Amino acid sequence: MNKTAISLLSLISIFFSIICSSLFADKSDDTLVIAFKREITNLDYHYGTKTEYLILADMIDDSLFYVENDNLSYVPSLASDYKVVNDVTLDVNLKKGVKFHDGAEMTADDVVYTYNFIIKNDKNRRHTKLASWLKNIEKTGPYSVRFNLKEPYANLYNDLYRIKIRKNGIMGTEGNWDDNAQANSLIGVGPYKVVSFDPGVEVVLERNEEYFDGPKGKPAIKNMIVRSIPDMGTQQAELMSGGIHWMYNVKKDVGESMAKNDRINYQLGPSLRIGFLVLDAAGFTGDGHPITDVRVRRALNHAINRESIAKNLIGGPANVVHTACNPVVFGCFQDVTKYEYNPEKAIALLTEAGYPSGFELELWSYRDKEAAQAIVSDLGKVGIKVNLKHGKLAGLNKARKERKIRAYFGTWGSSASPDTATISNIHWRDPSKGDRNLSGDPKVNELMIGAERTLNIDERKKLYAEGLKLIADQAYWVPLWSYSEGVLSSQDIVFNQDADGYPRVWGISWR
Amino acid sequence: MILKTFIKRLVPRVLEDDISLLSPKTVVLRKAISHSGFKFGLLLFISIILLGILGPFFLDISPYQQDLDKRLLPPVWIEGGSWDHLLGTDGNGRDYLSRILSGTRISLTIGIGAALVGMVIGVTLGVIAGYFGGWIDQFVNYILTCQLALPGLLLAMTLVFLIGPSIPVVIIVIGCLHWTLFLVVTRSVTKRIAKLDFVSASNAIGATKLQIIIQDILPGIINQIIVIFTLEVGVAILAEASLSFLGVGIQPPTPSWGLLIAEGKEAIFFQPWLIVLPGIALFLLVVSINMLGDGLRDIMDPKSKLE
Amino acid sequence: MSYSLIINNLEISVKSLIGYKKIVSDFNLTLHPGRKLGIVGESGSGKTLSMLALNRLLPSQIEVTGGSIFFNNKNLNNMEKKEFYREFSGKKISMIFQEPMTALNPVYTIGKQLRQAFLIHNKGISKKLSEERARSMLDAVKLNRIEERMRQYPHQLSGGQRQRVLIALALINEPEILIADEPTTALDVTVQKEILELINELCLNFKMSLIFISHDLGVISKVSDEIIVMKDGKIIEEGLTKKILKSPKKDYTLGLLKCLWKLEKGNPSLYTDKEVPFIEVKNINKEYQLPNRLFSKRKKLSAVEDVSFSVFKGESVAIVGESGSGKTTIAKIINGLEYPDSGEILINNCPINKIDLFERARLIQPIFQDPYSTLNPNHTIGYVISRPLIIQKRFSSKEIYHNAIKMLKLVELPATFFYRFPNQLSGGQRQRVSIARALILEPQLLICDEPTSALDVTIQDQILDLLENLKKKLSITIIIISHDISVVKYLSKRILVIKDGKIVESGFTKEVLENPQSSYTKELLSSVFRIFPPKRNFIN
Amino acid sequence: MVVIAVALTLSFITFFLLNVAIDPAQAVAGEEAEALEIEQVRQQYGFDRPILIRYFEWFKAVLTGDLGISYYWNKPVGSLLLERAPETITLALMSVMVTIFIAIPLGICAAINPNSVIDRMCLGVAVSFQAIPNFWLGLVMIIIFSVTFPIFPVSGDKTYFHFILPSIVLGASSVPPVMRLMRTGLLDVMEADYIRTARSNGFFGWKLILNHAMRNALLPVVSVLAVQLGHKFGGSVITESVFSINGLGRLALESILGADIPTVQILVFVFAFTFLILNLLADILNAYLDPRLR
Repeated sequence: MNKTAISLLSLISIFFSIICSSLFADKSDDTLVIAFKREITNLDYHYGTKTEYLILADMIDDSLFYVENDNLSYVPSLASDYKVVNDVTLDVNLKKGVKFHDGAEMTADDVVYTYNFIIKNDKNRRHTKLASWLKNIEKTGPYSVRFNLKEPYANLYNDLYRIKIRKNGIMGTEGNWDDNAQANSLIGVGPYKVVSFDPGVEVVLERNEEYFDGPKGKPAIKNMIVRSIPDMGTQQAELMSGGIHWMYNVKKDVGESMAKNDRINYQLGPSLRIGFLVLDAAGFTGDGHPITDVRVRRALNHAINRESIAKNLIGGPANVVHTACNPVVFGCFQDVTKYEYNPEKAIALLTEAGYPSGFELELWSYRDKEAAQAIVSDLGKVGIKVNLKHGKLAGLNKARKERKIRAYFGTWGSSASPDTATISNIHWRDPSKGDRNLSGDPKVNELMIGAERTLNIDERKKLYAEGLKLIADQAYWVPLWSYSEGVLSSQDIVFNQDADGYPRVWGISWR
Repeated sequence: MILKTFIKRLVPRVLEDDISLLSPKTVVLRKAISHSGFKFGLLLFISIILLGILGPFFLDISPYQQDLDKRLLPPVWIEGGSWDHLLGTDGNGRDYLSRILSGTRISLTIGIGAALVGMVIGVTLGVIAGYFGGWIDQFVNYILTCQLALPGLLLAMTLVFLIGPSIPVVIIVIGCLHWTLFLVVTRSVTKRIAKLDFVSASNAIGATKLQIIIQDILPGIINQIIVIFTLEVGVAILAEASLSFLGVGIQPPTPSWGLLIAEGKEAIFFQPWLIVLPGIALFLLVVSINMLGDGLRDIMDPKSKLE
Repeated sequence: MSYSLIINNLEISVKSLIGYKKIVSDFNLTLHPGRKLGIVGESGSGKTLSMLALNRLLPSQIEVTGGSIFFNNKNLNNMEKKEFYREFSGKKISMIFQEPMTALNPVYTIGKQLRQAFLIHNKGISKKLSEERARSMLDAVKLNRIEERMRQYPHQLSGGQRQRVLIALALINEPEILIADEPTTALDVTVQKEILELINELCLNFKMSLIFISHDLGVISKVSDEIIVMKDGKIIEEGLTKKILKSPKKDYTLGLLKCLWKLEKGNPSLYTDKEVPFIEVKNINKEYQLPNRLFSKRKKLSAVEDVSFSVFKGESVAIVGESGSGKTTIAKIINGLEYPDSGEILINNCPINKIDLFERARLIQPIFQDPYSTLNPNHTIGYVISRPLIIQKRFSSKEIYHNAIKMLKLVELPATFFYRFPNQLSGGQRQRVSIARALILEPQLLICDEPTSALDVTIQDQILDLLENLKKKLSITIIIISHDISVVKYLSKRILVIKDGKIVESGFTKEVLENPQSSYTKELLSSVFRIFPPKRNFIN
Repeated sequence: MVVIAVALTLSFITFFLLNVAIDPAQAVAGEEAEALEIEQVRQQYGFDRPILIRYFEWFKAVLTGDLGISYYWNKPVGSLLLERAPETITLALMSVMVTIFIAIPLGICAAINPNSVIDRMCLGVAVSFQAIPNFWLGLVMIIIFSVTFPIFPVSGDKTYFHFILPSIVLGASSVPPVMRLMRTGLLDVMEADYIRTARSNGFFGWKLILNHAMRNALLPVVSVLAVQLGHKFGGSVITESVFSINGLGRLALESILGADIPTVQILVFVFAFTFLILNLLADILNAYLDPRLR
């Protein structure tokens, strides 16, 4: 009985495998396949914060503003033009004739509905945060709206970029919001329409032929499939065997080796992401640790051979960073104290601080394991015995919240937001509101967060300059390097990398 | 050949007719000598240990010493390799031979440590359940079912996640997940021994339960335990590799083999030695331990005859 | 065709580390059609191996290294494996074995096993015909309710029934020779008799010749015309059964017979003390719970039901019954190794559960049946013997050593055994060691649970003598548990016959044996094959 | 009864561990959330109440058929399970078939020629399979059979064809125990008295093994296969992520890393339950094979 069952099953499986021999998509049927490492589980960007979600949202959705690729500034997208009335009032006029995927025209009603949904959906806190600055929104005409802000907010356009416009009524009505309305199928205004969605597996997209003439431009490729492949090795194998055309987040070594294959292109471009060590200068983990001494923190800055790591491990345009922000973004003042690589000086500083033979330090990290080990090795050379705790982000978050972290190796990507506000907002908050500000210096908080409370560009620049100077002087961080973004693609396609490293995949075209 | 004659000297030659009169230890020793799988496993195991322990003393390169200008050098037999780094370097420019050699110690520490933890748990529960029986046995059985039903790797991940990864944590967590075999075998052997007349005899001469367990039961199960122990060492080493692969194992830069394999993973297409070399080391160690275990099982098994 | 089977100079060896070691040599045998041959010998004498060799069933390390086996002028030794199995196994020569409990495949029905055995030599027979054949065979071995038996699994049958099935299995292809290897040893005496009668009858009906292997001359004498006596792999005597039983030529055969005669005679000199009740057993009951099965409820088995008796100081009392009658459970309860569900046991008027462990150890000691499991294989003999003293913690190590050596002497073992391990000892020596261990605390009561049943006759005899001597020397009380009436007769003054956990008869041994009251005792006695010594006394 | 008790205990242990290990509020709020926001989430989801109370509430909901809503996937856990289960079931069944196809013939081969070259080779295969880490084998298989010789697709789970490589990789890991058991089981059985009876009746060679030895030798193998299958339902994390099969293993992995307590909870419950049910089935199958167990 056993035997027959087994042979029957095997016959069935062979049968199926013959019928469903796999189909590879390519240029001939105008279908592009790209791979993400992370899983897409929800199409609605408002419910996911990861970069992958943003990329997908930029394909399906559109918002009032957009980050322009060339000089990294916010430009109107669904908005035709806008006017800053005063510090807390913004008038926006909408483009006419923009159509949702179902054919309906987008009007001021849709915009008002979307923003009201965002700020009034109390059930979802993560949600309301997207526009925490917004007092209310008024419809001032069929194609114009007015935003009334609670207080001046500098990073306003970033949020206007991030909030995707939803069709009036599609997410339910006030008090009866439906969070999952657009999770599995989405009606947006973006360059691509959703054909099908298999959560965690793939999203199949088709070009929106009615797409308006916006800053994203009209997409060149008709069909696009976004696949989730969690293992990078598997992604490489897929690319080599032609199963996918495009993958990103590829490290230098892998990318360069892959590029030896004629059919594969490797591009290593700039990225907004920077790396840094956050040090517990305030002594949250307990008083008296060497790291609370500014000389020790400066020694740390001197001890790490950032240039070598940036050049050898990260490569491409990656470079040493001296500030707590990426030099290319708005407000990132560069004329601060710079600590060059100088182990002797580091040892001298340590000796001066009373630690001639170094000390032990627990360093947490969660990303870039190679660089973390390189840092450990460099610090070891000046006598700082580092005990590396490389783990998952959730573990680090928890430990940091419990004030158990003395130093950690963090990175910040700013996902396509070219403004110091994005990184400083989260890292220099008041310690009672966030656990990443370990400086213990209220002045830093005052300057860096204060810069968000004004719309005056010069004023903002001045505040950031002061703040960044203070951070560098006191060596609250060890700013490390900017990252680069590696993209592997098939020779069949043309993909242009942008200055912010944000992959605008809707711009891909066949070669 | 020299080894062979040496070993033969160790064992007194016994006339053919006296085989049944040998003491148990001599019988085991003679079986060991005649068991080729066991000998091979032992030889391999000892050489790996020697390499792992003595190797680092002969290398003047520390496994932690990095040189970012000499990253990803291939081994000496591949074009571009140099004699400075026999097995090439890794992504941080550290000497790979040195890392693999010092990885031996770490992998073995974890393997043996975890198997010890598992043994203590499994044997204790097994002896208690097997000897006392009744509701205690039922309770142990319940714990066993719980453990078996639990997806081990997931629990290990959660646990390491919870406590934070370090060598002792990994050892304890892996050990806590690999005691079932000890328990099952110990329990059944204990049950069998507890029924034998000599246990009743010990009972009748007034021996306490503890005395019976220690003097009568434990010596009877020790053979089986040794065998399972060796097998579990192999399992634990692989479990550590899996944990490291998932990113919750040994902490870098400590060079455990599992971690080396995990780190070399992305380079598998282009710098395959990064994953193949520690893979071979892991494979050899596990094979040698398994052969050792299998050999021990044959040797310790009273049923198996002298061949 | 005058001879059906001739074996010439058969030699069997075991492979070992150094080379081959002969275990059977110069084995010659000639079997006439229709004759019945008995092979007798103690364990390890090579009687079974020779027959396994004939049937190509030797274990893997043991090989035939010389000689020839001719069956109707065909040399079976040189024959191709295929031809042998096709032409001979089960077809010309069949074999039945000692252990009916394990000799049937547990996972197939009786009917299927019979049918398959028939089909292997009769290809293309329809299912109906083969079933018919199976039924007729079950009928031939006198099993009742044949239809039901066909559908049953081995574990649902009793030992005797299984042995009948095995005989049916062996005979289903009407072989010319049946080899029976101790077919009754594992059975209870009452069943033993029936099976022997059946074999005798079937040999006549099927016109088979029979080779019957046994260690028991009594059994052999019932079934064989001729006897071969084997010792240490060699035939030492052969001849007609009647002749050998009357006037054996070799000392060894005589020795075998003497043991039987001695037991038959019984022991006239039973030592008795004043009648002080030393141990009283009052209305004890014990139930066991059978382990759970998947689709059935828990079952209870009543092992001892309302048993009461008492034993007087210096007396020896025997508890007799078949396997499963509950006699061992009683022994364990008296020894404190099990607890009764109800009832009580008084020793010197003191309830046994009130006596502390050490005290009890000095009062009662057990001796067990199986010499191979009674000693911890990991301890030296010296440690085994001295351990009771070590546990009592009242003696110096010197005292302990001297005592242990003394004990070795007492049980007639050399002092050099002190450092040996149990696996280096023979069964009889081990049993002596276990007696030494029991006696070192100088207990007042020995409980011997089948002390000799796992031993060869000659060894059995020595151990019984030893016990007898010790009893005289140390004046201890003995409770002896046995299924063997002759052992009981030799060693005990009083007897309790037990069946299904109940005492069915009790009284003085002599009286009970000569004039049994209950039908069960009568049955027990009638199924013992006695060999009476010749009138002229060989022993003094 | 025991099944339910075990599953409950396990779910509680997991619940407890997860809640101690990771701050669920932080997990829900996201990695970039503010402290205030996390506090709000904590109150909104009731994470500030004692663990025991939360566990009982969870349990009560499960009893009424409400498996909860995943924080991480923003979906009812029940529908997540239904979405992911088919892939894992296919993978588990196919890999067990691989195990059976490799291990049982090897075991038989080794057992009928004990201590021969074949036996040693079979053991060698078993030891090798035991010593190769799963992920290693997976990546090597991809290199050989998908990149160098593009026979099989690299990853995905669309057709049965996609499952062939992963099931070989996953199945290989259970070959050693099953093979060993088959071998020792058959060797033990071949020494049993009833085999001697069968041989004396004229059975030999394959007929002897198939008609008399196989069924007895399979008894322990059935139990071990059940255990292996049970573990495959829950333990294919690595294989699923290497071959990017969207099954329960990957769901479990993502959920653990995402601190998605409701999902992990139910998953552990389901894994444990499946395991126990499979064992029960194995017992029943064994009882079918062996009348003594009925």
